[in-house]
Amino acid sequence: MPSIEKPPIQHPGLRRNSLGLTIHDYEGSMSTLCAGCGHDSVTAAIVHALWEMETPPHRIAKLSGIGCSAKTTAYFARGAHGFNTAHGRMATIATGAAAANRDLLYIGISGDGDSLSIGLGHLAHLIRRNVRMVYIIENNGVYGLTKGQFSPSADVGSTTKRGDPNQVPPIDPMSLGLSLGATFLARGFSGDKRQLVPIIKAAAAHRGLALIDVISPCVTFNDHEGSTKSYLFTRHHDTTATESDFVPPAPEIVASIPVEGVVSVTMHDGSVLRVRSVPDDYDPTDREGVAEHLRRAHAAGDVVTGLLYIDESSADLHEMHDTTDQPLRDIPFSQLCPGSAVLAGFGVR
Amino acid sequence: MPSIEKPPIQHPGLRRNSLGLTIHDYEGSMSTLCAGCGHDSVTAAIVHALWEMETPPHRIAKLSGIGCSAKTTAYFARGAHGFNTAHGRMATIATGAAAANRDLLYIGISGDGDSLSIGLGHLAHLIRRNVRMVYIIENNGVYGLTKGQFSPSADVGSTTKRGDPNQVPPIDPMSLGLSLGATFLARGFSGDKRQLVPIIKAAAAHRGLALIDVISPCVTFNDHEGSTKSYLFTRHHDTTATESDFVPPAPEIVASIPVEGVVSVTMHDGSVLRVRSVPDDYDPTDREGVAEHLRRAHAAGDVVTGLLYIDESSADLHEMHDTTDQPLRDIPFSQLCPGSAVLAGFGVR
Amino acid sequence: MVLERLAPETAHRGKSRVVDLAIKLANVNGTGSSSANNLLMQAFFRMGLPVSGKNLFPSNIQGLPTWYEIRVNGSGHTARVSQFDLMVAMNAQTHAQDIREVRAGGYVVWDSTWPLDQSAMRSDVSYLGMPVAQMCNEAFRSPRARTLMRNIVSCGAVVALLAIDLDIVSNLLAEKFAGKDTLRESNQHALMLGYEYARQHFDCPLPCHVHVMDGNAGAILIDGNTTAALGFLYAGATVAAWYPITPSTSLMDAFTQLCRRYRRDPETGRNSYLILQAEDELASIGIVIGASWNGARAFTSTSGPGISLMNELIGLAYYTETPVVIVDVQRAGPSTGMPTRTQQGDILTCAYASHGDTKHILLFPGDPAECFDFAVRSFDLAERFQTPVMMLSDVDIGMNDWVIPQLTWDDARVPDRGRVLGAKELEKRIEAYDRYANPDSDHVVARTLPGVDPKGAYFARGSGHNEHGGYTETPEEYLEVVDRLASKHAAAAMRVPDPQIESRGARVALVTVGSCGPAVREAIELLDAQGLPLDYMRIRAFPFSPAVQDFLDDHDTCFVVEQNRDAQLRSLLVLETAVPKDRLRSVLAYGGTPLSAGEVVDGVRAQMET
Amino acid sequence: MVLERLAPETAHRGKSRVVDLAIKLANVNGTGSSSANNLLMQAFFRMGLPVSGKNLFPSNIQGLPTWYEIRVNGSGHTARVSQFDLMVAMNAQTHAQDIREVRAGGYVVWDSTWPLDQSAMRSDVSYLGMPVAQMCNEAFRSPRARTLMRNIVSCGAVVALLAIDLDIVSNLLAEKFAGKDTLRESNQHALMLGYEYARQHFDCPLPCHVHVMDGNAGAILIDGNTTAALGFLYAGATVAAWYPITPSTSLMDAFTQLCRRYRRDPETGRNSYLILQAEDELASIGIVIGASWNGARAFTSTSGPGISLMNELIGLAYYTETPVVIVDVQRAGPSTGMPTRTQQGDILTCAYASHGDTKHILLFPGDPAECFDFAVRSFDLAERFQTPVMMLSDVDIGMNDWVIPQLTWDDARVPDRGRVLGAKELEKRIEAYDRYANPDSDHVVARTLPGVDPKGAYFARGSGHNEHGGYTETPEEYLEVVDRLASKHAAAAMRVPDPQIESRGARVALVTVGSCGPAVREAIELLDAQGLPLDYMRIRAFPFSPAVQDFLDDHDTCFVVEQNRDAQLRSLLVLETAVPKDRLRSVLAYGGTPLSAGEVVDGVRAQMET
Ligand SMILES: Cc1ncc(C[n+]2csc(CCOP(=O)(O)OP(=O)(O)O)c2C)c(N)n1
Ligand SMILES: Cc1ncc(C[n+]2csc(CCOP(=O)(O)OP(=O)(O)O)c2C)c(N)n1
Ligand code: SF4
Ligand code: SF4
Ligand SMILES: [Mg+2]
Ligand SMILES: [Mg+2]
Repeated sequence: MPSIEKPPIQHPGLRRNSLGLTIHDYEGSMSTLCAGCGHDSVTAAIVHALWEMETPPHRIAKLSGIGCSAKTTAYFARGAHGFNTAHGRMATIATGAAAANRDLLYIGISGDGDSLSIGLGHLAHLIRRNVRMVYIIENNGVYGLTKGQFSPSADVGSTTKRGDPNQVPPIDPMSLGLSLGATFLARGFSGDKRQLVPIIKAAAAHRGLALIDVISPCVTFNDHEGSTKSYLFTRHHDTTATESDFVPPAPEIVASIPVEGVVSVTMHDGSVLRVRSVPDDYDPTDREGVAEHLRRAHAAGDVVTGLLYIDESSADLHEMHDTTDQPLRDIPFSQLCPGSAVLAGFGVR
Repeated sequence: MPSIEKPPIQHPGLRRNSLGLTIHDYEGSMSTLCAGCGHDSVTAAIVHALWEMETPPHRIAKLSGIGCSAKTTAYFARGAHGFNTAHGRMATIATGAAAANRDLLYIGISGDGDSLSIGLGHLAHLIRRNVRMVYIIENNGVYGLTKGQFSPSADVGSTTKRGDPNQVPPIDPMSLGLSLGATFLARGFSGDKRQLVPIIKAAAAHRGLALIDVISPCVTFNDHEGSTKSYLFTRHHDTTATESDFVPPAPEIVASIPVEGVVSVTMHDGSVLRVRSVPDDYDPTDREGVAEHLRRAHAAGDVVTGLLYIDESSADLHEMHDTTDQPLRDIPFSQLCPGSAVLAGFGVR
Repeated sequence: MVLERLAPETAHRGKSRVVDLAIKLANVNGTGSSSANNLLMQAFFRMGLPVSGKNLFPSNIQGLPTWYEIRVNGSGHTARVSQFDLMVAMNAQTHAQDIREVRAGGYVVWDSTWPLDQSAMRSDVSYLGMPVAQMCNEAFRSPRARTLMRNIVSCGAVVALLAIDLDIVSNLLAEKFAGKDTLRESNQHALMLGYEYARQHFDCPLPCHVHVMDGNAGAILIDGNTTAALGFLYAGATVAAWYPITPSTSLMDAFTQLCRRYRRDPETGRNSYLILQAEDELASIGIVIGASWNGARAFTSTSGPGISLMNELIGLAYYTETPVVIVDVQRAGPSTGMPTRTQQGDILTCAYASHGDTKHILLFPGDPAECFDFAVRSFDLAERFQTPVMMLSDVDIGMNDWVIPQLTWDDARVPDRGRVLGAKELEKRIEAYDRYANPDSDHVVARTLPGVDPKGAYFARGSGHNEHGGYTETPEEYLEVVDRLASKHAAAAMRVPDPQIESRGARVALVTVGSCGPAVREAIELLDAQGLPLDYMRIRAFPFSPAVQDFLDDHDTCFVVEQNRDAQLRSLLVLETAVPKDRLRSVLAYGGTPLSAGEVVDGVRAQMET
Repeated sequence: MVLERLAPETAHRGKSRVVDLAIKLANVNGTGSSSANNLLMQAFFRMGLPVSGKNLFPSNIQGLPTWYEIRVNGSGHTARVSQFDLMVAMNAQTHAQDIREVRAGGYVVWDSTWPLDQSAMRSDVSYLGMPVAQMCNEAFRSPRARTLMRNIVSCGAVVALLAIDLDIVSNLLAEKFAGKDTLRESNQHALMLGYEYARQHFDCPLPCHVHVMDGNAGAILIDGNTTAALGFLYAGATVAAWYPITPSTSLMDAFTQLCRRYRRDPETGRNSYLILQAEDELASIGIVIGASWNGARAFTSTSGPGISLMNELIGLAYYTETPVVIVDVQRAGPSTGMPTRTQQGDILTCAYASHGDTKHILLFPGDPAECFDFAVRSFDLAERFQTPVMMLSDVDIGMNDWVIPQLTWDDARVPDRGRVLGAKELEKRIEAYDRYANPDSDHVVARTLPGVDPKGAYFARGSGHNEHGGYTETPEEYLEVVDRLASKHAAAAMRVPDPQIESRGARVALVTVGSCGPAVREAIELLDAQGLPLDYMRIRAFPFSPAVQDFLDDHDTCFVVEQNRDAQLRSLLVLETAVPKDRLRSVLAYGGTPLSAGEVVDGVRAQMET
């Protein structure tokens, strides 16, 4: 079938947010991913969350590595700067970007190969530095762009299309994050936008690195029977740890989740995150408890989704380094250069 | 003080092992590390263990990256091949070496910078592949060779000599290993050779990757008050999880630890490891339990030592790949080359 | 055999008695077009026609434009051309561009299910509309078949239009779907649908048609990544490490398939190989270094970005004198660049890879046959010289199908494992073993392997070392080793493959490398016809063998034809031979498509005229 | 001022009225010798004597031999020499080697607490034994002081032997230990112990002594890593990322100290900088790219292995046109090599870093003054040309103390931030913003920063892109961008620092780079005295400014003097200028020690004679 360009005309009746922007204003260029690719659903959730959050598109910076997932950055927020960097290095470039300007919303999109294979070291150190950004792993258990090799998130026993089973134990970004001191951990499923949107909004408000692992099936290379990252498998094994609702720092507060059994976390920017735990005893602010829950669930073959862990109290990169409120890149030269008098004082004379 | 070369004369009265070798035969060249450096004590423990294990020196291969710790490989087993590779890459080179010849004893020595900073990704994937080798991290919380910068194992609040505190959460190789499916995890202290020697022996017999984290103080840059990797701190906070004794696969079995409350693990090569748990409930074969114990101890500021976790049942690199018993590098060319007849069958014609 | 024309772009193809035909198939990727493309390629091949296929595919999995260009040429010229006799324009999105590439008087087959955009129309080409989608919708039930079969239907039309042997095509289908009768039948049905439609509606065959020839005796059709994998299999490689990257992935895929077939003990089912998908390219090269140090033949394959990442460890292998073999299937840079497009853009990077003073051995195969040959020889060279050897292929050689002579193997061949002291030599040794002392005339010192004998032990290190292998910061000791490394590299010039030279005693020559060969040789014929006789040299290795220097000395001017912006091969020749700079001029074409003779002719003439 | 001698090695120093003195102090590292070495350096400097200190230290923390060489030369020649007037031989392990390096007629001070190995003795030097260890054991109680003070005791003896101004030395101690009276007193005591011992037991001063001069007016003593850090401070760098590596660590240490002092808001205590110790060099360069893309001035400093690891991302910065500044303090390669030894061995690697077609701007400072200047200019160049700029210093410049003119700063100076469209320009813009279209005469296109205005948004990518910034695999679109990148690099030739040229109209010249400058200029004096007049050019940047080409054109032969095996600067000149190859010859010295005039003289003469 000949491919067709998406018509640029906007639907006239679309709702506008307080900036006067419709949801289309948060879209990007037309996706070139395979029809049905989970990544496109993640894009849709991001677009939705950004529109609801009413973020001015140009105050967003989008970053990614290389992979099918990395292409996602082109498909939302066309009014934002984007940087499609190199395979596995997005975390480092995002760190530098965040260092230069602490005031933008950074959204990093990565793949399981990009983040857990070639980029694992950088992801680990990004977590430790608690760089304030939303970091989404579009996790499909394979290398999509290079045509279906196992990635490090492939489960033991999951098979390739040809039926070869994976033997190497997987890396779970959530457990990894917990062991490295991550301050926001969530898992979603590309097929469940209702759950994903509030998670993304909470992540954007988080004071530090918000890591979201989204199971995002690769229909072309890893959606067969035998794969544990397929739509079917994920639907059957998805157990929700928490349901979250996100309340922006606005005069009126509308909560869509009933108040009993709810943990409320006030975010850095004053917004309120309400998390309802689905298993009775689940507390997303108890690192030990979360770790245990994840381990037991993994052993049982469950894929736990929801906002899994949150810590709004730890310092982020800028707080650790005690940098000025003014973004570094905006400080005028006159305040940076000590001037001739000071210079005359250097060297042994 | 002028430095002096160590006299090459061997003490005549030294005991010989069944190969007729004395402990000096397992030594290497003279150390060029600082007097009092923890790494030299680790060397001594390795020398001792190798001598007791009666490994022919030339059946050992020693590998390291770059750092003060990396130099250690030169200081033991002078009769073994050694490879001082590049900073952070030892895990990869060891993997290749182990692939080529499954029959040698591989001993990798690394530093906390080498393994947890630049080499973190490789270490993680080495663990996943369960490459059969002994991997020792000489962990001093700093970069020794480059003069005292914090390494990723530095604890929050630990200070530099000048008093600046570290703010970034540390990486604990033991928790990391657990989350990545490691099959042998132990922690020692360079100041406690009695504990370290049997651990090294068990590691050498292990069927897969044996990761040993040795707290090994850097007397020059990180042994001050305020450092949590100093001799003093480690002595005060060391809590032993297990005591181990290692019994080689020999006709007579001599166990130096009383038999009550002991877990015995039969190693790959038939030898027996006996582990006595010091906290009553500690079971080094229960992954979940170990993870919990480590977390709680870390939160309490304790440094847990001993053989922490062992799993003798998982496949190692060669088993996963189902390679021949004969080392790959020894297979004659005639068995590798399919010959002219087969070649004629390729290509469309 | 000289063609009756001036330049390929201006000649009116198809009129000559010698078959010279170029067709292009425009599609959307992920819709199954490649099997139809292959069908045509193989049919031409079986008809005994010299043929080549150039696959221009996007760096994406599904939904973007993709093209396949087939050239059939009775004189054996298989380089790309840029004007086509027949365009099978199945992607409406690229119609305008596709129609521009048809030669005047040429033909366009299009899917008349939908109307054709009039603005793209040209008056000097003929339009052959066929309602492909509609035909498939009528003939097939499943949506999948309706999409996939379109390619076969249009293939059927091409068979009729070009007078391709229908039996051959049907046989090919039968072979491909052996044992899968329903599939075979539906494909055959689709083929005939297109075939019959064309016969009924168009003037078949077109003037530019083909006929059976005898050009492919003893030849096969194969791509260079597959032959390279075969070469490594035959060289006895037992360890391979890689990280997926286009366009080298198919090399390791092929090696994996071959090992599964030929390296699994039929009795025990155990493997005499270990292929590791590494976590990144730094790990791939590390694994190869470790395995080689330990005595296995080990290699990795990658492309540009991977080479950049391997830089540090390539220096380690160089300085510790560890043999390693690296294949770089070059793609268009810089950075991520165009991963599915071809260039020879990593020549300088590879020649001097890593910081500090380093020089490496490079092999430049020119076609899939040489990919096989050089893959085998790369290990002999790496082990003889105990140093990295990099084989630089490219997208065009690695991933496109070429007609080459059937591969052969001499069963008496034994690998050159270089100077290695075994247990016997070590046991009876009295003097101490010094890793870097007592070089042979190639400046190579015997190495030892771990685990063999206590007397062989040494300590390999990337830090400054003396001839005993001991750590040193003493200038003289350091110099002794690095100077020998330079001599060793120079000595390799006598052992690497000689250039391919075709000389008629001209004063001016074209010098080239890799996949540029066919286009350059065709250009020489064309320029000869224009009264400009030229000699030919294709460089096949670095360091440059004496034959390279001799050839340069023998010519007043050499045009160095290569596919990169910065004249990298010319740079290497300038630096590493004695030729005066002004005798080397550049013809560069680096847009990412395989080279055409026209680009070479134009490049040379532009410079001859100034 | 011409010295009365033929070559530095053969002259009898100390006899001339012009001071020319070389002393060497041999010690064990980690025993506190560096403060005594500095004391002597600074005393010479304060006496108004041109002086240089070369620290030859091991890649290790404690217990290995370490040397410090001081040259004092009234004519201002501060290059290293290889023969010494006075050897302070405090390390018994290296006595034999140290005594070999004393010139005939020279002196050896040694610690007579232990006997001297007779086999090392030479009859043509004088031995001045002083029981240093014994004196310290008697004078001091703590073991630490007993070790540390030995250096000060021997320093005291040197003061007496060379007639160094005792008051100056005492004042230096007083300044150093201001507020720490006990320390000052014990040091002063140790100094006087050695001083008095020498006066009583030796013929003080020796014939080769010094006297006050007026050579250092307006000058300071400082190392290049410190001045580079100052340069980055003054350039307004706010983000820095690094991974520790010798010999670049002290640069970032200095920058950190400076920022703590000058970039902390005195009221809020908040910082206007962010320095990140990265997890590795791949991360360092990534952080710098991210920060620069986002509008901050950001840099990293590293050495050879780090450059290798940065290769991939350097290509990303080049192709996305992101300004980045990288300092490479070069050390002896290949691989880990000799981390504390000097070379200019990364020139080629840096010029063409990364796979594919890439070319970078390089700056080659020749002393700490230029480290400051070029650090500032590196940002102006990087931002004007939106590309990586690499400053290639080396161990000798970076870590040794040099006498340079006091640093100055023009308070009117404003940084050149290059073409950046701000909010105002973007708001009133009607046409769409195209990231890579509409270049200026330098072939640079205006960039925009994230967060400024929706109209400025674009998508940066390392994959093939057209002038709009859109993804492309179309040859013409791809070529447009990469060809402009080549033109942009060429245009930078007009903006980079010109070479330093000293011409007397000779036909033959010495061309050099970096820290080789002083030795080459001294060699020119020496060769001139031998009747061989030579011109001088020190290259300070790549691409080469027109002045480089002019100079090469004006000379029949240029000897390119550099410290690497493979003649890397010469190679770059061959490739990137029009000079015929045979007019460039090489003088190479690459054992890792700072260059001496003798090596240059010998190298030139060896080639003149053949
Ligand atoms: C240095 C380098 N090595 C290899 C590649 C090839 N490559 C591109 S994408 C990719 C893997 C992508 O997998 P993942 O991150 O899981 O993303 P997905 O395509 O599955 O969304 C690889 C290996 C590259 N671009 N760069
Ligand atoms: C690529 C590279 N970057 C940096 C260095 C410099 N370097 C040498 S050792 C080292 C850190 C060593 O720390 P660690 O591994 O903890 O070992 P330790 O010295 O503390 O035993 C560094 C950064 C290097 N050799 N190579
Ligand atoms: S290959 Fe897989 S991951 Fe890539 S676009 Fe297609 S479905 Fe998505
Ligand atoms: S610096 Fe520290 S780690 Fe290095 S040798 Fe000295 S004490 Fe050991
Ligand atoms: Mg993936
Ligand atoms: Mg350390």
